[in-house]
Amino acid sequence: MTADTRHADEGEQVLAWVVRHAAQLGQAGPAPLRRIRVSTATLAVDVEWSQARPAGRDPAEAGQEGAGEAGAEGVVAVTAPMVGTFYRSREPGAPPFVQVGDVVEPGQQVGIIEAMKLMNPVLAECHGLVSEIVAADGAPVQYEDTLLFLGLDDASGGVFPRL
Amino acid sequence: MTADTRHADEGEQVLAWVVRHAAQLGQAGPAPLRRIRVSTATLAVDVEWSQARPAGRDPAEAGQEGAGEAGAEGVVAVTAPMVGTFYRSREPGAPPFVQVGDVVEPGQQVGIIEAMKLMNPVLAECHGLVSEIVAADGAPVQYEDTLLFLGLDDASGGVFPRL
Amino acid sequence: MFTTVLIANRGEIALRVLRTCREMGVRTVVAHSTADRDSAAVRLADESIQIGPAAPKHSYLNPAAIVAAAVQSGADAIHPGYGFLSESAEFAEICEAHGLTLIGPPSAVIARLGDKVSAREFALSAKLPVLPGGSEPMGPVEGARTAHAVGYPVVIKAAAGGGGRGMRVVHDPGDFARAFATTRREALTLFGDPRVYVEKYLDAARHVEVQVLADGHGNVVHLGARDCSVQRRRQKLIEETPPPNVPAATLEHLGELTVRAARAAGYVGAGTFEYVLDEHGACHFIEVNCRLQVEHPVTEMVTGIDLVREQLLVAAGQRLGFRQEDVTFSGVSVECRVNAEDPARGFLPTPGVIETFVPPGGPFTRVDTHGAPGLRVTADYDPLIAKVAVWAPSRAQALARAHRALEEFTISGPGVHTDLAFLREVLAHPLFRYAKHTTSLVEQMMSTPMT
Amino acid sequence: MFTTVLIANRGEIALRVLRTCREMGVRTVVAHSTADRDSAAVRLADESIQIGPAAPKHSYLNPAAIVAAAVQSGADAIHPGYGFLSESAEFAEICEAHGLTLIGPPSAVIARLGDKVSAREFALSAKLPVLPGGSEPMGPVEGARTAHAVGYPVVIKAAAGGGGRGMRVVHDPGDFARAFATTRREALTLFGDPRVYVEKYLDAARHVEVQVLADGHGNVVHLGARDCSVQRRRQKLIEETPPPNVPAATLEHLGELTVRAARAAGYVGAGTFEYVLDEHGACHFIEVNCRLQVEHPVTEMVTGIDLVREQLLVAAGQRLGFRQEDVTFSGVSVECRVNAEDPARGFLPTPGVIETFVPPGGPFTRVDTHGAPGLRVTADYDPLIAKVAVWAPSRAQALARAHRALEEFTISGPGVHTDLAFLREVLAHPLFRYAKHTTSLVEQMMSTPMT
Repeated sequence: MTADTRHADEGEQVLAWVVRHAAQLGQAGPAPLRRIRVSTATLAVDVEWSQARPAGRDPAEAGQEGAGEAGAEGVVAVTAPMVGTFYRSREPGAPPFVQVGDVVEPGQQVGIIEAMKLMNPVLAECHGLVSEIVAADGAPVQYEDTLLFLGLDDASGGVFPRL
Repeated sequence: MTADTRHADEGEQVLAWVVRHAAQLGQAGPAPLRRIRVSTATLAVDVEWSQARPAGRDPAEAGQEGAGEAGAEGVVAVTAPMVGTFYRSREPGAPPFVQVGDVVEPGQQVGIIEAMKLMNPVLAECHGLVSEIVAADGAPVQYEDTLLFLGLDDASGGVFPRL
Repeated sequence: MFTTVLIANRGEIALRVLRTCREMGVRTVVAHSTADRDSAAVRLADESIQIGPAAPKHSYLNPAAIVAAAVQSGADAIHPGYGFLSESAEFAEICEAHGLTLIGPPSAVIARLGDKVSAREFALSAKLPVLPGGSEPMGPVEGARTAHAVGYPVVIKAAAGGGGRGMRVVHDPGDFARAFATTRREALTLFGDPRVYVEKYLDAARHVEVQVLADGHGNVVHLGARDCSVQRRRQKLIEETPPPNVPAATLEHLGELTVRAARAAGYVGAGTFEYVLDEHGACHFIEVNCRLQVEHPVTEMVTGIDLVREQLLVAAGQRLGFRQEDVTFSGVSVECRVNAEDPARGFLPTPGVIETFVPPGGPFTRVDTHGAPGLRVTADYDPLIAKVAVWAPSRAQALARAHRALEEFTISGPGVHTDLAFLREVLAHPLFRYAKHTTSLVEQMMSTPMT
Repeated sequence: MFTTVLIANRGEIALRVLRTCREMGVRTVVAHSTADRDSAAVRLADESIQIGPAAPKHSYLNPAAIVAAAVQSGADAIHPGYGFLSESAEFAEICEAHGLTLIGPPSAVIARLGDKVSAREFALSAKLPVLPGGSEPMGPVEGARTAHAVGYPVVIKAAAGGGGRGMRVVHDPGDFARAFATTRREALTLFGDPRVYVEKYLDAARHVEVQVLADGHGNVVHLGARDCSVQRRRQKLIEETPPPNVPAATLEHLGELTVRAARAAGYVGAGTFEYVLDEHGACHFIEVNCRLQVEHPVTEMVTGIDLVREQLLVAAGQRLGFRQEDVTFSGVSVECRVNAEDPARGFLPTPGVIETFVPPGGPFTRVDTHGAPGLRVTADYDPLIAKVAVWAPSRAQALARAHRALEEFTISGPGVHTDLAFLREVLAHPLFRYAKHTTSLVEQMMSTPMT
């Protein structure tokens, strides 16, 4: 019973927080707020905006199994091939595999996902320009979460800078 | 257990019957067979044809609460104002209240429904010509079952015979 | 055993009764109004008969329609469920006259115990403890005299009342005359019977009731007690068995008293004797319900006895298959009534159409419901959509299970409100959790918002 | 108690485990494949983590994905459900190495009892009766010699097999060599382990199993026996407790034997010892299931014990809250497995999309299901859609109740077939009804159509 009472208090606090921040959250995202989902105990908050740009957790987006499909705007998401921790570089302090603005070739390593101490390389599946890096270094990612976006060569009319 | 075994045998027989007669039943109705529903013990068989002319048990038809609404073809159904036994005449041997071809006036008695020994008159709600008598004399009817059809004066261009 | 039972009810209880009939190999005919023609009970019945329009007066409350349906379908018995005609002595008489077995006590027993005034007289004669007051139907002067004698607060009750309707509590002698007149008028409107009587009113009481089963051969057993103290507008919201925080000796005593009284009344069938328990632990008889109760599942869950099955067996003339000492009670069961109503607007019933309906499941969780996507909730009928009953070895586990089950329950649709969130608040309320609550818990909660 | 439990499974069992966790105030994280992202378990979980694609090999059977999900979500324990990694000693070791509690017996116990060959050796050492045969993994010559010694028919079983897969019955010595080779090849393909052994095969046997619960402090109790003789393709269809038409003394003896053996094995958690009962009433050990069983609800219904709760308590290091003499058994419980499969085509699993899904309800009827309108049934997973478990005071009533519940159940949609009608046929079959059936009942039914 003590546990439940604790839950109730925590619930109250979280609810109060949601009420206070809902408006701010609404403006923070790329589109109107769609859902706020809160769960108590050690706490998980899940905020969703409607029609947000594909960000890995959107069911409609994640529905396309397998990474590397072209988005509407000529960009393609590189998604996590497994659940684990995403690293942008080979080891702490080392330079990242890729940066925004880099051009990558099919098969080029763009990151690492560590699961159970095993370092699994994340490879680009097509030629493209790194337009955005979504997952932070050291962030936990789920299967098919978006890690980064590549701008596609043909879609952008071949204007990639050749660095 | 004996009861159930009996059920099973009866079930078998009924199923065999359905299989044997389904084709015939299909042709017997005004439209393709839609559903056959059988229940055992003292046995109830319910055969339904799709899109059959309104015949009282059709849910879409019965959905129109209150009797006397005009059908698509300028006919109106006189439906049972209560559950009970339908009688076409005041007493056994007496002439029926109405026959096919009769013209009735609003408020004219067209039958009786008996429930718990009480004789409840069934009245026509509008002027019309009795085009079909659906419920048999002495038949059990449910609330809103169609008893008979009236052809409407205006719909048929006033060609009713004035008997 | 009966060949065919006509179920003269709707909603979850029609389904409940139908299920046991099928398990017993009894053919079922569901009598239904036009509003209920697509209900689950109609879909599952062996036969269904449309008996009238949505308005209960012309369908579920219409004895002629129900008897006609029974005759038409060859039913040899009628199960009235609860509410509607289930406690009408007149309907019971009509059934008897038509050679139909009404599943419930004989009409004479209903006539005597169903009327609150004569039930009170019976209780006095059967030596059941009653609250001080006057059991004679009385006029305003005699009423005020009784109120003064027993001391305020008092309650003015319609003799024909029930289900929390037709009663009014008076705290101040100055309000008595008007309240008396209003209750009489209301009684006449609601029940066609202006008789009222006056009784002492208990502010801080628990509502406890005893379930009995009696056969036609003089055998009577009780199936334990239920606590139904969580009420809104005098209608039950949460029921549980055994009553928590009540001494075992008190409950045992109540059980024995009730069995003796039921035997004295010549009771046959399933019935419930209702009592209030004051803060000193003293019991006072209130009324008898001559029918199956909404909350019967909790009794089923702790005893393993199917009450509808027993009703049918006893109505068919069989002897009870067990004695008092054969009835064993195991664990705790709690039922929550999920209603289409808005707690924020005084539990106002809210009509609407249910679009999403996902009832809970899982171990020791029973949901009695006629709910489904597409169900239209109308003002014609009781707002009850579902009963969620759970069982567990202990009360703490049972409350946790009930809370979990309510959390799982998804009901939504245009216009639809439910008391689901409020029920969870009650389950989490310290007074309820520690079983220190009384029948005024809901009022207390509505006046002091929880933090 | 654990703060957070990761549920590394899907379907009805993920939901089942989640419900008890919530009731215990334990946070739930559901690990799911892309195919299950819209499942009820995901919807009800406190948190969910997508661990891989639909193919189990890369999701529910992938230890790295599950451990990563547990670490990522701060889970301190993992519930593996049944199937998938629930009986992998290797996975149990990995969890131990990562400081995660795998809810189940220790890896060493799984390693010893999960392998059929070493389990058979253990059984011999624990003085459990085993069928004549050779428990050593053997070559074709030695196998044929063993078969000849024990007498035909014999069964060739994969050491790593389970769930009815990787076994082949041989009636004629002339078929032995080929069957032996085929089973070895199959064992290598299915389990990556070609070891097989040979055992006497019983044609007319009953499958009876004993549920045990053991804590880490040496306390072991059994929760009675289940009969799982109704099988198709050696997979269970209907389970019940207590086993009907088996002498109480035999069951009591089995219970004692099993408790002694579980204690000897150092068993911790919930587990099941499976036996066959020959026509003379003699018991022979077959295997141990080191996990929760699909059919655990029937045991819960007659004992009132929540097995998942006990699993969590014991895994958290607590002592069992009851002794053998505190466990009481009441009535009869029967479970029917509703599968998306076509009995007319050899119980072929049938993928499809469920459009209409109306599960049964009512008294003493429990439905464990992840089914819902819109559910896509694919070939990736087990075809189990729902388990319908009922309870009643007697077997006859329980069978009637199960029959009624199955009749109520509506499942339909493009491509969807179920075994609902076949299950009802089994319930009505005289051999089953009078409990004269053996594990060959379904075969008998398929070869002789009922009239």
